Amino acid sequence: MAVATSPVRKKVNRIGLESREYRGSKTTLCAGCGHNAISERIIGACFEMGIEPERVVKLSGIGCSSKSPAYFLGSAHGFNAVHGRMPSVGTGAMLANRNLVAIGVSGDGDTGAIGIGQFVHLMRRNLPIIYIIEDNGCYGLTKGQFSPTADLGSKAKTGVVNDLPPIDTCALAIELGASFVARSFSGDKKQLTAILKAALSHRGTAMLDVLSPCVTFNDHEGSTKSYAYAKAHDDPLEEIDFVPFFEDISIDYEPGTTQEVVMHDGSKLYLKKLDADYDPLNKVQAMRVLQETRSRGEFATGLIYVEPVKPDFLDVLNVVDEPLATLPQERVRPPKTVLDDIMESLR
Amino acid sequence: MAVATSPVRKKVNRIGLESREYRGSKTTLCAGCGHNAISERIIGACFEMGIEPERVVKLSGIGCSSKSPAYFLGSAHGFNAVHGRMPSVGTGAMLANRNLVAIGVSGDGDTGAIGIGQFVHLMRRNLPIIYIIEDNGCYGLTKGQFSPTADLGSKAKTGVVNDLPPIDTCALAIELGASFVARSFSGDKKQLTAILKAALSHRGTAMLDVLSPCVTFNDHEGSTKSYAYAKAHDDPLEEIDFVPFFEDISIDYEPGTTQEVVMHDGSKLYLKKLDADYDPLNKVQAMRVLQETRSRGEFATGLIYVEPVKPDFLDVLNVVDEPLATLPQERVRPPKTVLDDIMESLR
Amino acid sequence: MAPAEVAVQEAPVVHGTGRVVNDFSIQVATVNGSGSQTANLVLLRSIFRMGVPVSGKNLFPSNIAGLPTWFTIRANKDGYIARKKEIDFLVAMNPETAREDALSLESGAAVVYDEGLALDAVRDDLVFYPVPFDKLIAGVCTDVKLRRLVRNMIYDGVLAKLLEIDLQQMEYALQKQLGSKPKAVALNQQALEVGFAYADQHFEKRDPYVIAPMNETAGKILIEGNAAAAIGAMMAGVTVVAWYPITPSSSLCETLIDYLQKHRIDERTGKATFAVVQAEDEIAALGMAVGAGWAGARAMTSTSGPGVSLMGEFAGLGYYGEVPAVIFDVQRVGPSTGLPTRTAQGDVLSTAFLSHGDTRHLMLFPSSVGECYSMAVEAFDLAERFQTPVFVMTDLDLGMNTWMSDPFPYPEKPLDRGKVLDEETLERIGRFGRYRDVDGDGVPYRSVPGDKMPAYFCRGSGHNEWAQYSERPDDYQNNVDRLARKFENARNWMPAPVVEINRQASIGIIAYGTTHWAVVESRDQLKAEAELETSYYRVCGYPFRPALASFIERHERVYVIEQNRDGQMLSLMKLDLEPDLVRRLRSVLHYSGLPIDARSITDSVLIQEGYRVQKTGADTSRVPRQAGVGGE
Amino acid sequence: MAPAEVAVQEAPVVHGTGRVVNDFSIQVATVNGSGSQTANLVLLRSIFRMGVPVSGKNLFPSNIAGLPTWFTIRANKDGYIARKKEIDFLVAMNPETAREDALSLESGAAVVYDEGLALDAVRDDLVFYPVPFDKLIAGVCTDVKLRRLVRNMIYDGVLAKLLEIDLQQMEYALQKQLGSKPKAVALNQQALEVGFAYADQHFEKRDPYVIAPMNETAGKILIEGNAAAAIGAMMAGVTVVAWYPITPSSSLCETLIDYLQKHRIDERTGKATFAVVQAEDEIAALGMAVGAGWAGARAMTSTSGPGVSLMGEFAGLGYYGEVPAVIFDVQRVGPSTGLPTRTAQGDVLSTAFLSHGDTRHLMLFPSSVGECYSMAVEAFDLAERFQTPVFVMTDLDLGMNTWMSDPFPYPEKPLDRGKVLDEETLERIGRFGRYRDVDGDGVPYRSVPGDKMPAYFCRGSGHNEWAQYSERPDDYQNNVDRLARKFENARNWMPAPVVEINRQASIGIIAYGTTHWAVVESRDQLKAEAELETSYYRVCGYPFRPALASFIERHERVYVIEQNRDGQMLSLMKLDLEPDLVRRLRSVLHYSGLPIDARSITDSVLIQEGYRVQKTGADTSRVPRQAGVGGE
Ligand SMILES: Cc1ncc(C[n+]2csc(CCOP(=O)(O)OP(=O)(O)O)c2C)c(N)n1
Ligand SMILES: Cc1ncc(C[n+]2csc(CCOP(=O)(O)OP(=O)(O)O)c2C)c(N)n1
Ligand code: SF4
Ligand code: SF4
Ligand SMILES: [Mg+2]
Ligand SMILES: [Mg+2]
Repeated sequence: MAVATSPVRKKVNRIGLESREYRGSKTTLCAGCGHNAISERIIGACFEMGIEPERVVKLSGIGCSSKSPAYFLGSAHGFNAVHGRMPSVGTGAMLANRNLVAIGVSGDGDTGAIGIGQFVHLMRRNLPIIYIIEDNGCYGLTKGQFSPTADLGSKAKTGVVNDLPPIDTCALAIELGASFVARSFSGDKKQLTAILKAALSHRGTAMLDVLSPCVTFNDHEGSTKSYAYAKAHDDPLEEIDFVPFFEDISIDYEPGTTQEVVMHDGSKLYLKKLDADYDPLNKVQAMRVLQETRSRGEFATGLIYVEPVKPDFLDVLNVVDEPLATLPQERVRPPKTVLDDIMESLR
Repeated sequence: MAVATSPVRKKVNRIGLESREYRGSKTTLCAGCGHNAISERIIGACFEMGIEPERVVKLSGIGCSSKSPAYFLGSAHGFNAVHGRMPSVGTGAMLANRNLVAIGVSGDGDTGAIGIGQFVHLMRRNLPIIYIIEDNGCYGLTKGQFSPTADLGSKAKTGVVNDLPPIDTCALAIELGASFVARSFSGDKKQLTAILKAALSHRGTAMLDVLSPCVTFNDHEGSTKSYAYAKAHDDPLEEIDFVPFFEDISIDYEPGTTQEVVMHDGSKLYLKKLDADYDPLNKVQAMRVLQETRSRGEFATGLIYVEPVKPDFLDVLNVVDEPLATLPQERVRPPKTVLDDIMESLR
Repeated sequence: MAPAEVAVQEAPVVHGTGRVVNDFSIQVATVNGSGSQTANLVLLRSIFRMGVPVSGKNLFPSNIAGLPTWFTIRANKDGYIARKKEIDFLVAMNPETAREDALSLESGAAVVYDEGLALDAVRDDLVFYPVPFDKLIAGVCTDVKLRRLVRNMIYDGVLAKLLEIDLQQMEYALQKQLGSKPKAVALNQQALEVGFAYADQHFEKRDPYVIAPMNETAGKILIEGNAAAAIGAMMAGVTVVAWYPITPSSSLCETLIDYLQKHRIDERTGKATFAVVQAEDEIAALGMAVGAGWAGARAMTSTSGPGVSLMGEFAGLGYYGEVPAVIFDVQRVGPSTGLPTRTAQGDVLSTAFLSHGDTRHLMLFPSSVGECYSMAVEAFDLAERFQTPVFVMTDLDLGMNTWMSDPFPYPEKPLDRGKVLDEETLERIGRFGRYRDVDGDGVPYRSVPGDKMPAYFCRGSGHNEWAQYSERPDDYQNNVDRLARKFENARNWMPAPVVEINRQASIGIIAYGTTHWAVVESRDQLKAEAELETSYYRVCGYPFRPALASFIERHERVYVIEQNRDGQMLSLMKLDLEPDLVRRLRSVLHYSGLPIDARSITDSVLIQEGYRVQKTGADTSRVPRQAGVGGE
Repeated sequence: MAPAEVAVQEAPVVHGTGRVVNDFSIQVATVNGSGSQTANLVLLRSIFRMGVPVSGKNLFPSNIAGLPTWFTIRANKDGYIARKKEIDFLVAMNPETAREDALSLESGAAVVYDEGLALDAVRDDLVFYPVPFDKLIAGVCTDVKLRRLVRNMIYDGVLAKLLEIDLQQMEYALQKQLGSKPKAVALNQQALEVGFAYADQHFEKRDPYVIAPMNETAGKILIEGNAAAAIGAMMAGVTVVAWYPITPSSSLCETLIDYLQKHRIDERTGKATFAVVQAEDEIAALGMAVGAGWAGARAMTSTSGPGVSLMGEFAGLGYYGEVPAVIFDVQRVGPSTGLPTRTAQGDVLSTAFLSHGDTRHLMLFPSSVGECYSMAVEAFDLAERFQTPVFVMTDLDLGMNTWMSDPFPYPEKPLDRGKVLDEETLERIGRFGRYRDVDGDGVPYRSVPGDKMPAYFCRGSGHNEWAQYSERPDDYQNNVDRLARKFENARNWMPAPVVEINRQASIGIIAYGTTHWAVVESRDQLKAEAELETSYYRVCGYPFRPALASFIERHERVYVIEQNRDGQMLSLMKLDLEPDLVRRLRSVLHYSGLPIDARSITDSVLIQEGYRVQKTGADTSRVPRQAGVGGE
């Protein structure tokens, strides 16, 4: 039987683009770095949502995480700013052109340390942006110092012990007024993609804290999460699947359940996926859930809080619908009569 | 009847100092400014507690509030640093000499805007310092622009409307790990003195948000708290005691009750004093109470949260008991043998 | 380091009639927060409206209320409107400083004062006009709270009478000032009349100072430099403004907000064709401007020294990432917090090199409110043309004081958005390389997010012509060499200097910014007092135009006059010029926080020229001894 | 702006024997994150232990793993340890760059490479030594994960054989490197032997390069500049360290933490006589140092360009409030994020004027690891003596590369805590005025919180001698004039320049920092190749010593050699020196991100002196074409 031969049709999305058109340059991050998995999820979510790449701006600070915007959506504009200051650059960009889709990528050091001031104020302004923290508890790019989200008591390769409690960026974001706050894990393809897609359709600040293992430096002996610690304190050690170095960790678990994730160094992360009937509209409950899971040493994952119709910063500023950047001269330079009137008033 | 004439004995405290020895220079702030009342309470509390002025360091950023350290404890050292950076200067000073008593004074602009990053990290470190925010919802010294604690919707003299919700520094401080968090009002002599005295005996960060009216600029027509607004929306207006311009507001109310305070511009503040049996040891409850009072448009006042025995930053760093600043050469320059050994190891 | 400030005494120019007409200065000494602003501006404007050149300078403390403040008006028929050291006519309203204020006057000066201060007991060589302010105001106004506010208008009335200022012009000025509040106008008008009447009935004119109508201000306006810059920014089509309050720059953005809200709301939709954000600090403010500039907006911020110091990192990113942004630096006295309410030109050198690693910046130096306006417009064009941050270096004296000016002309040129890539260009140049020097002028083409042109990745890290990340030595070197070329090319695009060549002069004078006004006067003094002819070169931009070298070449000695300790502009010249030319340069420096005056320049030049100059007191008499503890 | 980089080709010095002994460079090309550090350092140390002068320079990308990296060892019997452009002996381990690496070699060079790369197919004029690394390692080690880590040790073995390096010294070096991990030592030792044996059995020596024992390194140490500075800080008695990680400065504080934890724990109590804080950013880091310095600690921070740009505001506060603090600036390539893993001397000018409003800073310029140590000690003394921030300007080349040095001498002088008020002084001076110039040197006395001496209020706003807030012009001017005097006085306290006057020379050379090493070699080249005699002045501090002017005076032309685009040190000299002297100055600039080499200097000087120089390829061959998109 003869079959009609037609060129193999690649899968395209609703705006007719193939998935590869959402890719970026080849990553220069370590193999197995959680950040790479997140880039993949961003590519996937943008493809599935049919986002026009030329409407996207990718923004970041400085760090391994902040490099990743180069590794997705290669045909979108990007701005790799200075350390910790992505929020202000993103704010400026969105003011210039409110029709853009802003995807900001930061690290836990970039956001939690040098950048926490700008983080606070971006959240407060509810700027329309997807703000992703690729959270590995350390400064990857400068070789493994502790970041403000590092576990209390963990010990870095240099021997320094982290003696300060971690900052919970989700709790802060909610307290400060972000209208979409979620947490996920770089290896949870299903959940992270879903959250990203939701974030892409949210208007306002979507803050995503994505736990993302650093395979090279977040390998802290003596840490409460370390392999050695687990060996000494955990009975069912033999059941643990050792995740080989340099391989992506991927997980998939059900709403309402808790997942133990073994990191590359053998340390464990406990992820508690929010119940299917969890109501993310309730702020007080959201804060309580964060506190409770945290006190159990777990991370709540999922969409923790959302306020779907909060006016975003551009609405608040009552800016015209068109991009300010390209308004024609007639609309931005008042006519001579205006200047004359002003002059008259100064006589 | 002859009476023995002895010189009138001034009242002295437990270390033999008179109250006037806790005074500073003459204030250059506006008459009636809440900040002046706070200075008085600091003088009173230090006197009553018998603090040695020469052990105190007064620290501040920039603003009307930040000027006030010049107006109390004139014989103590002071450092009026740069805008928003009092926390780092205070941290350095305490590291240099852990025996000092640090009293930091900041404004809501100094802390909430430019200084929020350093605020976050100071709270997280639980540095032993009394951190007072003299909170007037505006930038006094630069003539009345909104600060991040300004009411949503209030309108400044320039006509600009504040379109962002206020930051709750108490909630932030608790979330971030400060071990003593309180709120009071500049005119509540009894409560503020009591809180200051408690703070002086606390070891760790004592964060005090003290509402402190700016008589000159926080006089916002159209504000939800303004006189005009109150007139239009509030029936028992005639009962309101109009507080004349340039006069201190002072109040005194019972635990568990709510006090309506009428500000100089006629705007109202609702203060809810925590119950006498309120338990400040419970963090979850503290956050809930803050949220609840806030949602009712009230400010909870009193000692909101305390963790009495949390190790402070100096403990965490395991620093010697003596001031590092004055350790003799023998203790800070290792002997020749140490250098020789190091050299040997590098051959 | 700095020449000591010496000064011969300027004798008041008494005319044949025994009258000094349109050539004296008035100082009003009050307490800040006491509401004298209206009275002072009404006084200023009424003299202005009489056609007499004036300037008004406010010397105020860095707090909000309760400390001494002085407002000085200089009226001068020859158009000299720089600060003058001597006060001819004092209005002493502040009990705390009245004695000192009176003591610092020259013999023969006049003083209007509150009766109760009994200044006539302090010395007897002044002309005294005691006024019972409290008694007079009680008659005007019953509300005690309001009295405080209109009390000052009484001295305007007194002065109107004594100085022969047209009362109608005062009323006009009052109307202008308070027009929107008819009740306030009425009350103040009454106070004015009461003062006039009192002077009329009680005083015999015993001082020589009078204002007589002239025709030197017709058509002119009165405005502060910050407001002028704001109008300029609006006319430049600014779309994104991010700022953080700081004295003396706050009023620039605050006025701008006002104007934008009036004139830049889309009529059809009621929406704004601009976005203004009060940022959380100066780092964020410049970050927002850079983000907006990158995304195609005309973006700006405005600040003063401490803010500039915080902006270093973003300024470097703007330079290296090639992002347009306009930064107004309204300079105040440093170092550090310094004297926040005093004026200086002290940020010139550090701004030129703001940020590590071979960074350089373009700077503009307005001298007048007119140039605050025109250079604001120009700054946005230059920022986009050269794709780099542009600093407009004004100062407190210009920004916050009130100056006369010709009305500002409507911009002739359309907005210059620089080399923004479009389809035509793309076709012409072939492949788009964001950092390719296609035209040989060091300025590459840029695309803008959302414009459908090829995208690129902007970064502060090393990159090649194609905007790809690169650590290659040749890529790095090519790129920074191009940046140096671009900077070099900008030279000829900077606003042209204002040059006045005097063929008889072997001496040249170089100045910039507000120093200009004292120079104008000083050059006349030099000529009048010592027959010293001078040429004049006013720097308007950095990098310098080539004309600078030719100017210096024409003169044996050239005085660079500026308001900082370290001779900062002279330093920039040393870096640029041939040693032969540098040898001709000398410094005249003034850095007390007060605006520079002609006398200081003249004396310094004369001394350096070998003249003997009679020394007078230091320039500090007008500032409180009791400068208390406190401060910003 | 910069002279084009030209170079005559350096012919390998082949001795009569056909052997090039102790005069060549080895380059190991790997991938970062692949664990070649141990092998490279063992190679370096074993040559060093044979008494031959060496240096090791790591050229690495700004990411963590997976990109090309080159480690270059230069062995030189004459002690020239600057970077040399040409590679004589290549170890090609990186498949991605191997072809390019091989192509960039000069004819006759040798290459050890992984068999599979088949480099002998690329060209035929090299000496090829193919090694079957995978096969060899399989014999050593069964654990696949471990193989990756010890694989590199094989090339050390091969080189030991080919270059005649003493295997025992290699074993010693290995022990030194991994002493604490006996299992690792054993495994690596095996790999070493396997490599040696393979070469022994399979290779016939066909290149001229060999290492022969000498006696030039006896007693010396090998160390990185950052570690040396850390030891200096510890010996200076540092008590408060606040820092924020940034390449290339992080290892300074990290090493310091190590040393402090070992040597500065109180024996009796087990507590620390120091406090180290990883701050939230550089602003906070300097803020903490300033707060600690004010409160009497010896306080420091360490950073690189972007951090310095953020520190402007606090640097100005330190200057004006007169607070001691030590800042190490380990310079990298700017502007902005620039090339974070490349070296430069690009922060000199902006640091001198860091912060607005007439601020100035003291700077020290170490050239060697020995000076990193000694100047670290000195910096703390100077900071306290002059009560001001002191910047120690090192760079990536010095800070992160491994250098030979004489062992560091124990400090002779006790700590100089400067003018700290005590009872005796108080009695002598009468009333304490924090900013009074009691001794006429511009340096006032200070008290310290908790010391029971009279307190004062420190502030960045205007103040008088008594540390009271003041806006008075005379107070302001007196104070900043004193600051200028203090700065002027510091001149003679700055570390003395190292000067070598050559009576036959009409040409002088000025350099500073790491540029020194290439200058030493270049001066010999100039003499050897063109009979050009030179004198040499090495700047060690800013402000400059008066000796600088006399040095320039002695010479007709003086070349200022530095590693930045804009001639920053030369610029500072222009500001300081008489135009007559400035005229003699010329620039030699190198700013590719690679450490400067002698050839570049020699050629540039020769060209400027009018010689004709044969041009060679640009200095970029050793850097990847495929520099990808990414980057810090
Ligand atoms: C102003 C400034 N300070 C410091 C640095 C050095 N630096 C680069 S990345 C980084 C930390 C990155 O940590 P994080 O944001 O957590 O990213 P990660 O590498 O872990 O993904 C630091 C401190 C810098 N580039 N700029
Ligand atoms: C870096 C810097 N930016 C801005 C300023 C100007 N400034 C001085 S005080 C102040 C705000 C003060 O507000 P707040 O802290 O609330 O104090 P308040 O005067 O209200 O007591 C500002 C913006 C400054 N001094 N330094
Ligand atoms: S160092 Fe860590 S964070 Fe950076 S790329 Fe490697 S794995 Fe990722
Ligand atoms: S302006 Fe406001 S905050 Fe400042 S002193 Fe006056 S009342 Fe107080
Ligand atoms: Mg991280
Ligand atoms: Mg305030």
